Amino acid sequence: MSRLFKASVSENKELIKNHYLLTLNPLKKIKKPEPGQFFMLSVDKGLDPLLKRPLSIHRLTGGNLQFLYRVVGSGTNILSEKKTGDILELIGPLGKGFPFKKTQKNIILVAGGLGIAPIFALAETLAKIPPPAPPVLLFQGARTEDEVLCIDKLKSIGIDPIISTDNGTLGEKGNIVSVLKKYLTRHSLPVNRYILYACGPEPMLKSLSSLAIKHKLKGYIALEQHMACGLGTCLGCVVNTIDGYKRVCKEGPVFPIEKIVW
Amino acid sequence: MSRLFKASVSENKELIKNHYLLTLNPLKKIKKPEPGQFFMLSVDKGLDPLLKRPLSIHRLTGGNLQFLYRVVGSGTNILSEKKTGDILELIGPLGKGFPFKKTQKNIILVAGGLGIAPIFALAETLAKIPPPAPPVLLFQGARTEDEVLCIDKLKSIGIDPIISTDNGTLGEKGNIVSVLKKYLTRHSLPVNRYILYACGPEPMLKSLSSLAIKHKLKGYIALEQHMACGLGTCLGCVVNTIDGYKRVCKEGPVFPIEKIVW
Amino acid sequence: MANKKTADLKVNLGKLKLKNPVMTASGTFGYGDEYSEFIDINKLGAVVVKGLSLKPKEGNPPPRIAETPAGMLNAIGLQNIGIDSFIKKKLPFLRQFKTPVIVNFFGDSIAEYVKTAKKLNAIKGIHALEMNISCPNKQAGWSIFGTDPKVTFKVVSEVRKMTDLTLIVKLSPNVTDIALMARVAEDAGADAVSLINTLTGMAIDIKTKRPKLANITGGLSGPAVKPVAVRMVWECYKSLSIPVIGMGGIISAADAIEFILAGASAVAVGTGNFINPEATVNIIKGIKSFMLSEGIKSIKDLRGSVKC
Amino acid sequence: MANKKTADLKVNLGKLKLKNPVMTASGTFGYGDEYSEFIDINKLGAVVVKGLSLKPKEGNPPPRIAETPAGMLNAIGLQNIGIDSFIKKKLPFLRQFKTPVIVNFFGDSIAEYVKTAKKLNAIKGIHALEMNISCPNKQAGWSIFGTDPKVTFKVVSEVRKMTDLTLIVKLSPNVTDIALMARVAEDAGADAVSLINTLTGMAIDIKTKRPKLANITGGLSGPAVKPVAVRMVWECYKSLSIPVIGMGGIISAADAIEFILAGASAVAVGTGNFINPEATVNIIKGIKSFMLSEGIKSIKDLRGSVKC
Ligand SMILES: Cc1cc2nc3c(=O)[nH]c(=O)nc-3n(C[C@H](O)[C@H](O)[C@H](O)COP(=O)(O)OP(=O)(O)OC[C@H]3O[C@@H](n4cnc5c(N)ncnc54)[C@H](O)[C@@H]3O)c2cc1C
Ligand SMILES: Cc1cc2nc3c(=O)[nH]c(=O)nc-3n(C[C@H](O)[C@H](O)[C@H](O)COP(=O)(O)OP(=O)(O)OC[C@H]3O[C@@H](n4cnc5c(N)ncnc54)[C@H](O)[C@@H]3O)c2cc1C
Ligand SMILES: Cc1cc2nc3c(=O)[nH]c(=O)nc-3n(C[C@H](O)[C@H](O)[C@H](O)COP(=O)(O)O)c2cc1C
Ligand SMILES: Cc1cc2nc3c(=O)[nH]c(=O)nc-3n(C[C@H](O)[C@H](O)[C@H](O)COP(=O)(O)O)c2cc1C
Ligand code: FES
Ligand code: FES
Repeated sequence: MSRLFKASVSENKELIKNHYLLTLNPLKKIKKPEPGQFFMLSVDKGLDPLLKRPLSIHRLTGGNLQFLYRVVGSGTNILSEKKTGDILELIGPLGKGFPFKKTQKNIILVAGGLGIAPIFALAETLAKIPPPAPPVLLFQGARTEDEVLCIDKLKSIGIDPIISTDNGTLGEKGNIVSVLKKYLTRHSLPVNRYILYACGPEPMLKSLSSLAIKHKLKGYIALEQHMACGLGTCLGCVVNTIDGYKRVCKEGPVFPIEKIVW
Repeated sequence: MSRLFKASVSENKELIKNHYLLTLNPLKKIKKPEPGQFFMLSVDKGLDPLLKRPLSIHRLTGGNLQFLYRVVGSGTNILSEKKTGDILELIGPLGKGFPFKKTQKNIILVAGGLGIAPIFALAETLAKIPPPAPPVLLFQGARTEDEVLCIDKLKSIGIDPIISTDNGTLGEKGNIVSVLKKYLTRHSLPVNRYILYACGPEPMLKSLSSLAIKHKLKGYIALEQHMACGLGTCLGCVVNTIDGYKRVCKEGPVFPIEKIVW
Repeated sequence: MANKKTADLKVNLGKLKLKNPVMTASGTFGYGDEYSEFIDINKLGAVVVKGLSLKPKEGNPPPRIAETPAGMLNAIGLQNIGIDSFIKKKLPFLRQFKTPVIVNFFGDSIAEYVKTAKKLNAIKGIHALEMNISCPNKQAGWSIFGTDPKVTFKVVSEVRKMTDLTLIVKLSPNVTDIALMARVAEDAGADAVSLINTLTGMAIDIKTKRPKLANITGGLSGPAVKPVAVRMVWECYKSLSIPVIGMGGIISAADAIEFILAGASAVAVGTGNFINPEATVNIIKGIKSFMLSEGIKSIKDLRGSVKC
Repeated sequence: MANKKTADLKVNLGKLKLKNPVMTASGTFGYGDEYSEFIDINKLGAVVVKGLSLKPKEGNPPPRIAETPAGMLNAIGLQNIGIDSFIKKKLPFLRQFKTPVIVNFFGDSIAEYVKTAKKLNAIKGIHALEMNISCPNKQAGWSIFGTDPKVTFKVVSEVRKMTDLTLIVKLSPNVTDIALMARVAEDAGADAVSLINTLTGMAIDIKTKRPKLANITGGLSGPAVKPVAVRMVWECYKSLSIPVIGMGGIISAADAIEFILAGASAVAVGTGNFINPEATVNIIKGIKSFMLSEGIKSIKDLRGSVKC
């Protein structure tokens, strides 16, 4: 089962402006990805864009791979124009996903913006754990109401997220980390019985990690970094940790929250 | 009416292996091309391939532009994957087409391989000249029977081409120039009452021009050269003529046959 | 959003005043006539014409261009109509516009450079001279004008004596130390340097086993070279006190802004004109709206403002 | 179609014999372990490992890479695990294969180069040394190893004294005269030269106004640089009697053949591994079938056979 494979586009649907749900049908049997792992996707036949783009697995549905992505630059722009039947080349699954299997703790999921892409994958996987499954609390933040994605899908797996938006159009007004903070203090949660899994923009993860460290809340965050190989060879994608530089594509993208040096 | 415009793909049909008929619907009113003129077509959104590709106008049908092309490299390969609704950017019509309007002579058209792309455009235009239109004789050569294109379209405009194929699978066996040569000698045509318009691969045009010069047959040929601008500014596309280097995109692509220095 | 009126795009190159920093790169815009169909030449910062020499030149045999990944090789060989024809047939057209005309020129010897500069200096409607000492498509030996600091100093100082027009020296990127070459040009009296000219490259057709260019090697231009060009502009900016004109792979306003951040006072669009004949005016518009949206009042505040 | 048996891909680099001319470029293939999932390492001509130094190096802070048109910039800063860890942890894995291991190394002084070479020379399972004198991501001053002919001569001759392994010198493309630098390496005792290392480049994020790399500048690699690399290989081939190893933008067999026609005895695939982890073996297959279809019996007949 080589991790290099081709897949055909089953669907590439614009959910809201600039946000797409891409469903790919692998042309051969692939390794099953874990939540938090990612794939490198080629977006074009020509040599520009040159590098493959990293996208987190969002969902596995009947042998298909789903990705949730936002158009931010030329690569994702070209990707957004793919039509059913187009063929992409992928490498993956890559990296280390969220370590959740043996956890006995109560789970807090935090998804800022597109961070919902891998967090949903984790939520869905958690929802399938046979009882007694750990309870799951999901904090979801976005800029505006429109950008709160996956609501229906979350409902269908029995999760009712605590939502916050920057402009207050849905849920609480304010940023997700302060909402979580309020929640922690208000309910004075016994943090040692909780574990955190988070993904989102860098500033959010940074302030989340201060909060977690301050409250002695353990957990894991999924990071992003520009990548060339995705396989650990180019050393291009490092982040600074208390143990030195670590590769996001290999030791990550999921790291223990307290390890990262911001 | 700017010659820079966008067009959407109406159809991109594989006629025979590696040969496509592309129908484009310009998104605004464009200048009407003359047979022998060409357009520069962008094939991709990325920066590779970088340059636009020159293609001769093959047909105008109800406001649509048709091109007939062969996949030879990365640009035409990417072009061949365009689907209905995709948008291309074009510049054109460019260059000088076949000067046929005032001719009183009998017309000999010679199309080698893909040379039929512009030659058909000319044939169709000639066919529309109100009587007394000049008589038209079309020599069409190809490698094999399969590669003899446009037969039906030619019939529909009342032209019955004299066909030759390299392997003899259709029409006479042999190359088109020797077939024309035999024809000229057999019928001892009064060459001063004839005029030639030709397009095809370089070796064919070269031997055709020897033949024409030897028989004092006047005429015009459409040439190809690698192009960057298509507008006459880069000086990249020159061919050698008895009057010095001339730009294929500006003074050409159609040149008097006797002017070219091979 | 800042007030519309506050985006000031004016820049100076020596005595020459430009209404905005966007020029055309020599050899990619002909003498302006072909592009006037697509853009309003009055909108350009300056027009730089195809490289001229005293006598007309035939240039190299074809094939002269080859496409490469995100770039192109050319070996035009400085084909041009010569100064006299330019003045007679092309300059009158360009004189109609309120856009300065910069004449790019070259010689085959120091004496020829000098003679050409002298002649051009006397012509009305020519606003600045750009001396090309960096064409990769000339015969062996010619390259010393742009790669040997001693020869560079000599040829630039001799030309300097002949003209009081703004004198721009166009540098070759095919050198170990671009900042050194730029300082030599400055010391010899240049009012500005422009860079990069093309990188020397080669491509081979594996089927015919022949070089794709009849001239064997050619000059690489286009987006592929942009990172090298930006780096060189930044190196020159840091070590010069005269303006730097940046070029190499500019296709969009973002590209142009990248050069300005690296220190370019003005930018030139070359291969970009081939990709989109409206590139120059789109870039001017794009720079303006970038400045407005970022609240940058003058392009001078953008220049060299990369945060390193 | 020629007989299957007649395509001989074997090449020699000094004493080193390769079963085919396709190697990996240093820094793009790690120490081989990650790619063994995708390709059979036994099929490669040689494995060139990530540049090593006496002591481990942390490398540069992130961001370390930026994409550019048909290319990429990197400023890894020669992060590596150091020679000792390499020998203990990585070499045993590579020793399993019937493919020669070439160790790329560097030092921060001539003394360090010498010490490193001496140490590597004694290790079983290392078949050749490639000395990197051309990294664009080292501190100022370091670049003289690869750009000042006198220093190049000195460091190569000193290293030469320390090793009887095939010694490859990896050249910088950021020089005015690459053939001169190659001759200096040859005169100093190199068994082969490899080129090109990356071109120094820079990219700026116009939104943050910061360089896209924390190191400000980085090395440009990938298809964008291929025309420059092919030209330099051709220039070196013409003026050397030792083999040239060509690299820079090789992604396909056609690219590799282009370098071989220009004079490369062997080729290395760098950035191409990132685009397609199977690139190397696809290229080997492609060269073979090209030779078969063209009736070329030995790769030696292809080498330098561009018709100029
Ligand atoms: C492990 C991982 C998982 C990711 N998962 C998702 C996801 O599920 N959904 C989603 O929308 N995005 C995700 N991203 C971010 C996504 O990779 C980038 O948005 C995308 O590469 C941008 O490409 P572009 O060409 O549109 O942008 P450009 O800015 O034009 O890209 C230029 C270069 O920068 C790189 N780049 C730009 N932004 C990022 C970034 N944030 N992270 C990594 N490389 C970047 C590109 O890959 C490219 O090489 C993930 C990133 C990583 C590292
Ligand atoms: C005026 C003119 C009219 C043409 N009309 C037609 C037509 O109607 N149908 C058709 O199939 N082909 C036509 N061609 C040829 C067509 O332009 C090339 O086949 C096409 O550009 C190849 O692009 P590629 O990327 O697939 O090939 P590649 O070989 O990968 O292209 C590499 C580069 O070389 C250029 N190039 C390669 N072959 C040619 C060529 N023969 N002429 C010009 N540039 C070339 C490409 O444009 C590109 O810049 C015409 C060429 C010219 C100059
Ligand atoms: C077809 C072509 C012709 C050129 N002719 C000249 C010239 O005559 N004089 C000159 O100084 N530079 C010439 N150049 C170099 C350009 O002016 C410019 O420096 C270079 O192409 C880099 O910019 P770009 O990447 O935007 O094209 C030419 C470039 C091209 C592509
Ligand atoms: C991420 C990366 C790391 C590199 N590390 C090294 C190195 O450690 N030592 C070295 O000599 N070259 C190094 N190089 C240069 C390559 O070996 C090669 O010379 C260059 O990338 C050109 O080839 P390419 O275009 O095929 O990548 C590195 C290149 C890249 C892209
Ligand atoms: S992307 Fe190459 S090491 Fe992570
Ligand atoms: S393509 Fe530029 S002059 Fe003809």
